[in-house]
Amino acid sequence: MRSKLFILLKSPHDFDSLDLMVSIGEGAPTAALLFEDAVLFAANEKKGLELLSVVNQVYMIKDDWEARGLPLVMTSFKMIDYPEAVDLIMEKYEQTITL
Amino acid sequence: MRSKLFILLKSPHDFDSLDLMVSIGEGAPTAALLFEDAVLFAANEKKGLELLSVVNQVYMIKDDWEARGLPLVMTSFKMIDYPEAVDLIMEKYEQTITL
Amino acid sequence: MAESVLILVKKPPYGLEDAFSALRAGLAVLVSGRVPVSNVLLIGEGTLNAVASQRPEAIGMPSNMEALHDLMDLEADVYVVREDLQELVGDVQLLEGVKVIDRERARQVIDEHDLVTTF
Amino acid sequence: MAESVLILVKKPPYGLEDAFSALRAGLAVLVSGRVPVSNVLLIGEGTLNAVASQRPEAIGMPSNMEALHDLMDLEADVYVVREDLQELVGDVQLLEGVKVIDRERARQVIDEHDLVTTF
Amino acid sequence: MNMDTNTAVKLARAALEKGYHVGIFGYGEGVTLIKEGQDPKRFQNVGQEVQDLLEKGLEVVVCETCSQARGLVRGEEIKGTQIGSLTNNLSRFVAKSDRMVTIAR
Amino acid sequence: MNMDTNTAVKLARAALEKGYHVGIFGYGEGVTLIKEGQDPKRFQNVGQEVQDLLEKGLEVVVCETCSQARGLVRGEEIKGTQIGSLTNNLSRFVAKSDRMVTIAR
Repeated sequence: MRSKLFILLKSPHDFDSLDLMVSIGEGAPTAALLFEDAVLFAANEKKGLELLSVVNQVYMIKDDWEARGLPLVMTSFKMIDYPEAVDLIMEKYEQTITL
Repeated sequence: MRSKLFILLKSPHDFDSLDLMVSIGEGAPTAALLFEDAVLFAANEKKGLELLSVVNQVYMIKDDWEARGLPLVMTSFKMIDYPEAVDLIMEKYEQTITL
Repeated sequence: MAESVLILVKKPPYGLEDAFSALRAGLAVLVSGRVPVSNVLLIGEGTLNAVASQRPEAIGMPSNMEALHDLMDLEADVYVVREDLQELVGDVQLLEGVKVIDRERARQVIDEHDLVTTF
Repeated sequence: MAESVLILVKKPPYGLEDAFSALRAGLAVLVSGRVPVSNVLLIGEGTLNAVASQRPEAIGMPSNMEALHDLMDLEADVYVVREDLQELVGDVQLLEGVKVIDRERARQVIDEHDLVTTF
Repeated sequence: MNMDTNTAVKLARAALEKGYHVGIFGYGEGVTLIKEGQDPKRFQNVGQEVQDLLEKGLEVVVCETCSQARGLVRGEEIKGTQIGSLTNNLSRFVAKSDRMVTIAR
Repeated sequence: MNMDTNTAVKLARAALEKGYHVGIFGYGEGVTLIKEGQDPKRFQNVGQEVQDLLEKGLEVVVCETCSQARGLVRGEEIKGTQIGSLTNNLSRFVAKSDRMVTIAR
């Protein structure tokens, strides 16, 4: 199985593909990379843990997170910048799937 | 309480305002008017009944429904055309709220 | 003829322009002097627009906080639904001047306005 | 260098142009002759694009059924996830030629393609 | 592009035919409604619809700030429609209206 | 307008600076990316960003059909960007790419 990086852009409230992520990711190394409104997963324990339970690692874009000014609940999410995001996409994972 | 007509455009899968509809509609005569992807509520018993349980009446635009070619499950939804939609908005209900 | 309009904001700040656009629309209606009352109700993820520590400069976006301040300067009411905010992010500091209300009061607020527009 | 692309369609037909756009993109890639394999996977509400009795002329929209037929004529595989369709609308007749698969097979289909793009 | 502009225009037509006064305010992506020369091929041509309805009394105004953000400038709009402002135009629509319908997701 | 074009352009910049070859294909609403004369006031000017990145080797092509649907025609695009087609341009990007990132909701 190819390793998979899931790209998320929607807020937890609008995100509807958790089931899909589980079934696609089964048996492969997986991570989620959060852009834009998807960083709100890091502010909500319930939603954040849900996400963390279906992928091996969660990354999020620092700028997008900081703009929203919220208390960080999911401290295990890894805060990254755009160059690091490029490394994840180009080097660390074999497939990139937007959900 | 003013009577309320809720306008829905999103598919049941994307629709996230059922709770809100309940709390806004409390104590008032209410209806939902389904346009575009919202007509998919009429094809799914679970989602359709959920919707019907929070408003007094559900209307949907006939053209939008027919385009999708699905078996009609929610036979109590009232199929209407655009002129009838205008009557609902202008005459039958006092407030129009898109959710 | 409408005497009052309520701007209902469901969208969170910054990922979409919707919330910012909503607040500018409310402000413009007030500034015009044509409609006496133009208030804002923040619900669901829309409540996050009232968080005090936003830093929109991190992503080069205009500030939704300023937009809310402008509205309140012109005596618009800005309502935030407590339960929604609590459920999303727990306790956070909000902009000074916003009115934190419960869902029951939110229902009344909606009923009090002639027109309601949603973002 | 990619030898195959999978067009993953989550959006239902007609309310948004996304599903139609997705299918046209898949077709164009095939027609170009530059990429040997360009297949389509319909999941969630995207499965409704394969329903046989659509009547897009009711709202003046181009037909997603035709777009699927064009793809299959060029030997693209069009997969539909059975469980998703069943959950949404129960038993309905689908376009001839589409491959109805389960979620486990959908997972393999995704894994088999070099690139995946989502609509 | 979602079908919201199509829906808005169909609803406007029905209301006009019943004798109501109807205004459409295009906000955000909705400003594309008035761009002249729309050619959506097999999709419905909303611009054409708008043109027809102008003769029946439809008023169409779009937000100038949103238009500028998208590079749409005065002179590119369908004749009879207007690139206007929230303060002048939206407020006038709001003040004059008995009902306001938001067609957006 | 959502912030997807901003995100796409920031990601493209980072990839270019790491020496990757990067192409952006603007599809659907994404075609607004290349409209000349974008003036989004307090929002980030994506058009300006695109212009900078063209010098660093970014290729930007948008779908002609989608552009026509929105009344955006050849000559209105930022110099160095291209109004092209799915068949000629998207297919070339797909064939040449090791990774494809969809930035859309």
